[in-house]
Amino acid sequence: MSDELLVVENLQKHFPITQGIVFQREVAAVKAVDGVSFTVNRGETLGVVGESGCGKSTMARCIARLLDPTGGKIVFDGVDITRLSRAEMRPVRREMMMVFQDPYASLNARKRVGFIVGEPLEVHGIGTDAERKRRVQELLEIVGLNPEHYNRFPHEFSGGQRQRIGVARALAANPKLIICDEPVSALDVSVQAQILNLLRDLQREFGLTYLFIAHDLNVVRHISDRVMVMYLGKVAEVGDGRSLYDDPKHPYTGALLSAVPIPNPELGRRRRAIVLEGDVPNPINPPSACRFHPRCPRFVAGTCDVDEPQLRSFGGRHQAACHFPLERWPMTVEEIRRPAGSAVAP
Amino acid sequence: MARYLVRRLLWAVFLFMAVTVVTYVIFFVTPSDPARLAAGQGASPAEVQRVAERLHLNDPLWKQYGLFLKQLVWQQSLGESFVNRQDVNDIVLRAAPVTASLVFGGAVFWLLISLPIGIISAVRPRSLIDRAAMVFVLVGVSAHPVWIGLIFAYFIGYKWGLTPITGYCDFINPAVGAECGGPVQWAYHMILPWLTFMILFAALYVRLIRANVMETMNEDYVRTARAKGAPEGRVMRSHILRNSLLPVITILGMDIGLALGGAIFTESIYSLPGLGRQILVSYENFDLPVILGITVFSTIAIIIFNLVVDVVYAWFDPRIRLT
Amino acid sequence: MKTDAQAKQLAGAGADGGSIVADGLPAAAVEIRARGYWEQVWRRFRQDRVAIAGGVFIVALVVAAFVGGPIAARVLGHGPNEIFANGLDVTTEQPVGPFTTISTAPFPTAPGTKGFADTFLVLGADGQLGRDMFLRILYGAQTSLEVAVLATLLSVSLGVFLGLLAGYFRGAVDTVISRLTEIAMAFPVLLFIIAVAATVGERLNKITFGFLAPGVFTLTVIFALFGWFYPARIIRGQVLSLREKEFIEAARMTGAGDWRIMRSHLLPHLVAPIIVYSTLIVASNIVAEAGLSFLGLGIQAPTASWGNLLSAGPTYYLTQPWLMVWPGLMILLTTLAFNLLGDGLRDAFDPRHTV
Amino acid sequence: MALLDVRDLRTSFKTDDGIVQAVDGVSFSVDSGQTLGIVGESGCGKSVTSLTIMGLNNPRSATSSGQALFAGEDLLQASAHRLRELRGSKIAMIFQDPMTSLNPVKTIGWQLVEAVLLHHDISRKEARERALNALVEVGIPRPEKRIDDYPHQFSGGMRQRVMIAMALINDPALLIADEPTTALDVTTQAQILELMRMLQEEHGTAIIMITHDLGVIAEIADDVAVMYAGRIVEEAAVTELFNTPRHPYTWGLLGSLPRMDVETDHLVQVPGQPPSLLTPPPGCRFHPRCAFAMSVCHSKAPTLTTAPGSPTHLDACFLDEGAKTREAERLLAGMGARAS
Amino acid sequence: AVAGTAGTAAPAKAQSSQVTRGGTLRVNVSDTDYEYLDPALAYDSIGWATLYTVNMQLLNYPDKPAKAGGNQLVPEAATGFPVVSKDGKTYTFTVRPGLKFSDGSPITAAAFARAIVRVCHPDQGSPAVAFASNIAGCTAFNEKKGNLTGVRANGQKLTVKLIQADPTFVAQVSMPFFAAVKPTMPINPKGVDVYPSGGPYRIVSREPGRSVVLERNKFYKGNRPANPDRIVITTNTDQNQSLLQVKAGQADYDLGGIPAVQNGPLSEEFGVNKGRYFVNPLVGTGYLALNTSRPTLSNAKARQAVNYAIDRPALLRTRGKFGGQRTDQILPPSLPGYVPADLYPIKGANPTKAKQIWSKGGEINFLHTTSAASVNYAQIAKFNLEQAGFKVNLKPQPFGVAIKTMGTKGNDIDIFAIGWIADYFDPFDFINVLLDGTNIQDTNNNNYAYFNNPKYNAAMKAAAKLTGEARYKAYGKLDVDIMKNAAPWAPVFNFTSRDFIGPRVENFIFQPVYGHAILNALAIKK
Ligand SMILES: Nc1ncnc2c1ncn2[C@@H]1O[C@H](COP(=O)(O)OP(=O)(O)OP(=O)(O)O)[C@@H](O)[C@H]1O
Ligand SMILES: Nc1ncnc2c1ncn2[C@@H]1O[C@H](COP(=O)(O)OP(=O)(O)OP(=O)(O)O)[C@@H](O)[C@H]1O
Ligand SMILES: [Mg+2]
Ligand SMILES: [Mg+2]
Repeated sequence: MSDELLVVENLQKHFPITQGIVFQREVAAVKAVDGVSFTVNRGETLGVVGESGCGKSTMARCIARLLDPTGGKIVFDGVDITRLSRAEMRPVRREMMMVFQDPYASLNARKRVGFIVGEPLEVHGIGTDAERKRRVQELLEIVGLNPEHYNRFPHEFSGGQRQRIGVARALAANPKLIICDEPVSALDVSVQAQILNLLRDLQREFGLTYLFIAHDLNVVRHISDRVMVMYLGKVAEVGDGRSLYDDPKHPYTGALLSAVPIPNPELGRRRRAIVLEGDVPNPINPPSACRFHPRCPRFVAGTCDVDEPQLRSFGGRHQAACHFPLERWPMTVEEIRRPAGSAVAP
Repeated sequence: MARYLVRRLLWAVFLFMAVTVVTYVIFFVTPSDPARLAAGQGASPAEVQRVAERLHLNDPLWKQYGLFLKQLVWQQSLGESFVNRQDVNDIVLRAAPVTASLVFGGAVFWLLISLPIGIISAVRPRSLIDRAAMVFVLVGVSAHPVWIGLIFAYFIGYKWGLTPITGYCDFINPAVGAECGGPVQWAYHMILPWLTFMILFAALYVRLIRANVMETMNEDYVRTARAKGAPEGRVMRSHILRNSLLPVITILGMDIGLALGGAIFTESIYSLPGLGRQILVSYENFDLPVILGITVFSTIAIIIFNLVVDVVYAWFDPRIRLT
Repeated sequence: MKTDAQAKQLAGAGADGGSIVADGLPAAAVEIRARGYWEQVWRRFRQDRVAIAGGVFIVALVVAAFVGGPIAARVLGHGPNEIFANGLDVTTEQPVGPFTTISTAPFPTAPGTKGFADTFLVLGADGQLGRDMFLRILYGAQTSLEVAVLATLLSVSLGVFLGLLAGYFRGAVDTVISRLTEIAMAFPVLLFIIAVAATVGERLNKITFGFLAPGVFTLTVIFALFGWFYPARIIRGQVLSLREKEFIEAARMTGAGDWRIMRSHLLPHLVAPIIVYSTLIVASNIVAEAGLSFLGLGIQAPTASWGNLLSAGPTYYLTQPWLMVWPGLMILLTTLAFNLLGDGLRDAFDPRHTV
Repeated sequence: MALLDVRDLRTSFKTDDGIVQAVDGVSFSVDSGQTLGIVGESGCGKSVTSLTIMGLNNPRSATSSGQALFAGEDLLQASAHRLRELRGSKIAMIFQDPMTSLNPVKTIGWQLVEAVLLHHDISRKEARERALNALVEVGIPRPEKRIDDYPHQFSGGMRQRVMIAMALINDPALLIADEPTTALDVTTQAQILELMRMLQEEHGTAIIMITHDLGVIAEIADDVAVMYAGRIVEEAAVTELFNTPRHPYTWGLLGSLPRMDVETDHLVQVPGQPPSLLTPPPGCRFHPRCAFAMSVCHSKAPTLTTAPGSPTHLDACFLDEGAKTREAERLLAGMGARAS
Repeated sequence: AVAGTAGTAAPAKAQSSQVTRGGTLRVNVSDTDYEYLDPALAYDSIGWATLYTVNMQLLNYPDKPAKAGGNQLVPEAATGFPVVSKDGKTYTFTVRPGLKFSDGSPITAAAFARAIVRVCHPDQGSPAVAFASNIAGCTAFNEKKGNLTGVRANGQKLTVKLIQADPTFVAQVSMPFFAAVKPTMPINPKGVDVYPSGGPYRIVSREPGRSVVLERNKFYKGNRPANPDRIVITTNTDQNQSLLQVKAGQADYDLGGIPAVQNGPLSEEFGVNKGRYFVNPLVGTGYLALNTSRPTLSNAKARQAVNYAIDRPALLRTRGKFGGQRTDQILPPSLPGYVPADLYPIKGANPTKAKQIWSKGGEINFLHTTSAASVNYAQIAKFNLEQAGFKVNLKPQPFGVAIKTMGTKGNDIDIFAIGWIADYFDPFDFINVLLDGTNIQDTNNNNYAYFNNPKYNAAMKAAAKLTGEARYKAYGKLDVDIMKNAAPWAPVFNFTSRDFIGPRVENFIFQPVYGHAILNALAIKK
């Protein structure tokens, strides 16, 4: 049994934009995910960050096969699931669950908690009715709810409690991988802390593997072993939490880090490294070569807009896709704007 | 936009074919005797036979349909009535303005009444005014058009003599020697039909407007407008109404498209020589060409109005692009 | 003591990693005692007196029609389809007015009428056949309600099914169903009804399943055939937005199939719009039945329906307006009741409308 | 004298379920050129507070009392007409969701011009000129082109810039920003915060910044008020609040925040959920979730009192001075110990 | 036997010479429209009612009530009745000189020749070919196999040659189909709506589906009345509303009739034939066609039983007051040859007698049309027949469908409720047209009883050849004979026309043959 639970190679997802009168032709595509490769090891948490619209959710839904990938390969637990049919996917679904962003929308408001949490068991035909009920109550207890809540409806719970129900559902069939798509971004700080702690404890107890998506760098840092930064459907940088946060190589990562407000007035107001201009470009027409180049403070004409940078290693598992990686962190504004070795294309 | 129009047009052609073929098939399934009707009750069997031949009634179904299409495409002609040999084009074109008068005038009426009621109801939900208005309008929609028509004609037209009881006057170009004509007489004769039409539709629109306005009132940009210091009237006019009327446009277009196919009851009660009245007469006589003609017309009306709705919608709502 | 322990947990920032999950949350503080969805709906609905009145009226009507009708016939001693020669006034040959006692003799002018019994017409006679208007109204209620309710059931089921398919699968299925909708809208309905009446109508009319009035089945089928697309549109719209909700994705994630998702996850959310829509469409079906009767295509004689009673009325409207008033009023009140009920339900189901 | 002086503000809503006391005796003040941050969890009454000041609550369900003195004039007593005059010209507001706060069927130019014309008797052309300037000021590229665009043609960040332009177009003395960056990406948030800071420097506008993100507070606020369940539990200058937090709830807020500069295994967990304002707990509203709750907390509501030695630092807690400093230090130490 | 006298026409208010000329007469035509105004095509009662005021014919019925000879042909354009050759095959008409069309051009024999040509012309598609088929060459011409040889116009002389002698020819040639038209009037299968005419009025305009406007023909020199200056006819009105209009004086008369049930109240309010409300008999019979080809009714006894079983007064009452006169005979009383006979009970049903005659009962499919009156009519018939031991299935069908169903040989209908109104004033039009079994074809029959009795077939053919009194006598006998012994019908009633005029008008004269008010005689009161 290999260490790698999930291997994603060159994953692509393009949403076609069609046009045509009788026959629909594809005239363009939203390149939501455009060649993402990474691996997740058993028992680890891979955090994924990036600005809104950079393809995090799309990637997650491709991996979960809620969407059919356009290209690339997804190997889960040694099985290539990229092209499995619905029926073939079924057994895989037991192993891979998802926790969603919106604790309100992700629970069916017309169904009782027992049904919601027990659904994976029912769908996969695990256990008898009575066993299932017992299991659900057990799960409720595990996520810190009262087993008596079995017969309640979701709206009788607060956001945090609902998210616990969502977690219980994900746990029900004893999965190996849980994909969390922004599981705490809709929650208040105090409740967010409860859920983050819960996820951590569960991981420890059951040896779970997480693919954890968030746009809050603080949260990702807190929960992840490794962190992947995405930009416009591509991986910009990936590495162990500490090395990535303490020594970012990609200017985009640097920009993200410097944009995060720090709850410390003295510290926060001093540090002002990179403020990005403009918004994330349209993924229908992504910029050529390095997709970050129009916003990049270290942009070098003739290189960044011509050559697409590949991921390269910066020691250990730290990789970044940049022609002119940052030399150190934090750095001054002047340093940022003057990429060293601009002549030396790697 | 051009692409969009082409697509709509292709669909229209398909819809047209589907509807006319269905009409033909139904017509053939029905054991009617148009030749006999055309020849007259006293006609001899031989004469009926001759009429049937002249009208191609003995040809197989596909051949008759082919003839119909050929005529339509090459001569832009819908053929002639079995019963009185009138050009169906003429029949439809003569009746259409009457129905249009009824529908568009009615639409103005029903919007005029449902807009204020709908808005007041939305601004003061469950108030006395809201309740009273709703019940009043619901009474209207719950009653049958014939019933309303008769009661209006009896009281307003006959008892109080405020309006003509029935009849129609041309807006322009009244027939030679016609009793009346011109815009004033036209409107005067249309008052009761419009009122009836208004009652039939007002309830739906009051409801629609009320719901939409209530929904729009809670929108963030309405709060933004208030935060800018805009007075209530302005907020209602510039921010709430425009947005809440968008869905109304869709329904309005659909209703107008459908109603243009003929408002059978209202036209019958008030003797309006429109499409609805005409189609009733044609149904009674199994006058296939006229039935087809009106069906084609109303199909086109529905298609056109759906198109108009889309275009108007796109014009009203910058978020929509027609593709 | 307790304070200390918890303080540690609060301030200790997980130093001991104690199982936070295990000791859970202080339940009393957390539990939000929210009301059930249906309970809330009922609470809101209960406050709406007008809607309640509508509901009560409908229940009363059903009882009057299905229980009261036969009882009244028994008490009065004649049925709703019995023809009375004396139901017509001798001189004007117009139906007699309300509260008239007439002889059951077969010839109004023939000698020897004395030998026959008298019978009482509560609301007078219904028309040139001199039948009992009161009983016909009661029995007509049965027919009209049967048509309206069954047609609603059928068209709404069909519409919900197709709308669900269109909204859920989108793409080709949706296109096909949308096109069907447009064809159905442009369809020459009247011609179709005439054709049906002339061909299979008679056979259809005979289908009663042992309890329906003759002709009810035909109208039900016709109304369903041309009524499904309104609910289908509504449901499709709802499903289109529902299917994007995360809980559908969550269900798919658990491995649930399409049918399971449609049945267990989408359908429960459609209950409210379906109920609301159904009450409203019942009203319009009652009016539609009356409309067809005006064209001679409604329920066939001698079966009474409000539609055919109403359509017979206008010829008397100058002299015996009540012949038009009774059925017209019943239709009006009933559709009004259904509409009010529907409106009330809509408000009750839509929490945004709480003040 | 403070520009805005809010005294004992209370707002309640009539609902089907009973009376919701959304704001329950809130007092604070803000000076020109200063930024007051109001922080608290969802539903604690931040938005209601600001809407009450603006007079934008639905008059048919909301009742308010107290005072909101704006340049000495009580906004709660002002006529509707007077309020309209002030709104948008002297006091402006921006809202959380830039996606829905602009009218989708009007061009942004129209909406900006409307804002000007509502308060100034000038020509449409001049108003448009001003609108253009405002767009330039908030950093919209190619404003002459974009002014005739519709909101949906803008990204979220750009829309929020438009909202700011609209708020500042009449040069208000006070800007109330209700979570202006919550819906935005961090990078865009940084841009917007930067922009607000810049504009404040230029115009000397007073800002009330409402947020639930302590990070944002730390970045931009001069003073902070921490709200919990309709009440202010702590009020202080920003550095004081972060250095010597005095209320257990503030501790919870600070401790439960995952921070990338501090590595922790477990976050501090404030158990439970914020209370329902329909039936708030008696006494101190935080007591059911408070690790330090004493019996007095169950029955008696603490009032805001100044901290010894720091007259501008107020908090509402019965804990004794020693416990407050001790626990605060422990918390900060716990976080600081792991700071890399 | 004809029961009841209420409906028979009392002499109309003496046609006084004091009536005013002038004004506009406003006529409604409820629930229908003109099919054609072209004389070669118009073949419905409202068309004829209108053409009556517009056209000039060789012979015509005068503008008088029946009693005053309104049902007797008199020469109009012709100087007198035609001269008939010995063999009865050649008719010569002389047209009066000095007659003019409404455009001032003269009316000569050519005008009438043109009318016949138009009727026979293959491209005109006239329904009247059947009435002209006896004219030499007409059929051949119509089938494009020859020329119309039988018609010659020479100045004022019109000669018509027939294939065989036909006593009804004069009656047929007096139908509006053969009215004078300009010799230049085109052949047009769609019909010409506005054309110069020779009668008291001319057509000014027609808006199909809406209106027809007539104006007085200033070139008309005849003595027929032409009281209103113009006549504005609105078609497709609603009967109920139209009645309101007539009551209120917004309209003067409704050619489309009045709602059946309003006759009682109207007669009560205005009296019968007293100035506003009129009842007059029509030349028509409402009957139940008893399908002799079907097992149940193949036995004459069963058909007689039906005649005993039905309750004629009750059936009649569904048509409202004065809806008709009960009858048990085929021929209407107003037709020459009619002999009253007491065959079956007409005062009410006699189910006992019916069962006596025919005790086997049987299942009856009863076809009727879907109009409200028909439905009621069928309800009563069903009740009656069931009293007499039959089992009845009602089959309502729209009129167009019903006549197709019934006109097809071998259909499964036993009884068809229908009526017949004469095209021209001769018993032939009832007996031979409706009951001659030798005419039965596969489809399009109007012998709905499928009555095919060789004895009667021969008798009918023989009667048709007779003329004068002998002819009428033969038909009268045949009528009684058929009904008494074979009973292929159950005659129910003879139609009446019930008319109501507005308060503005007077001088109502009923045209007994065409069955409507004479529009040109109606006068607007001062
Ligand atoms: N079904 C779809 N059809 C077309 N485009 C889509 C679809 N789903 C997503 N996209 C586009 O793909 C891009 C990536 O979307 P995605 O939801 O994966 O972003 P994200 O990183 O999850 O953003 P967020 O943080 O807002 O959740 C976006 O530009 C989005 O508009
Ligand atoms: N119109 C209203 N009717 C009834 N209750 C209301 C109304 N508006 C707000 N509330 C209640 O008042 C309380 C405070 O709401 P408010 O919007 O001020 O919270 P907030 O602090 O702004 O939260 P968030 O961070 O989610 O915006 C909430 O419990 C809310 O439910
Ligand atoms: Mg996402
Ligand atoms: Mg808020």
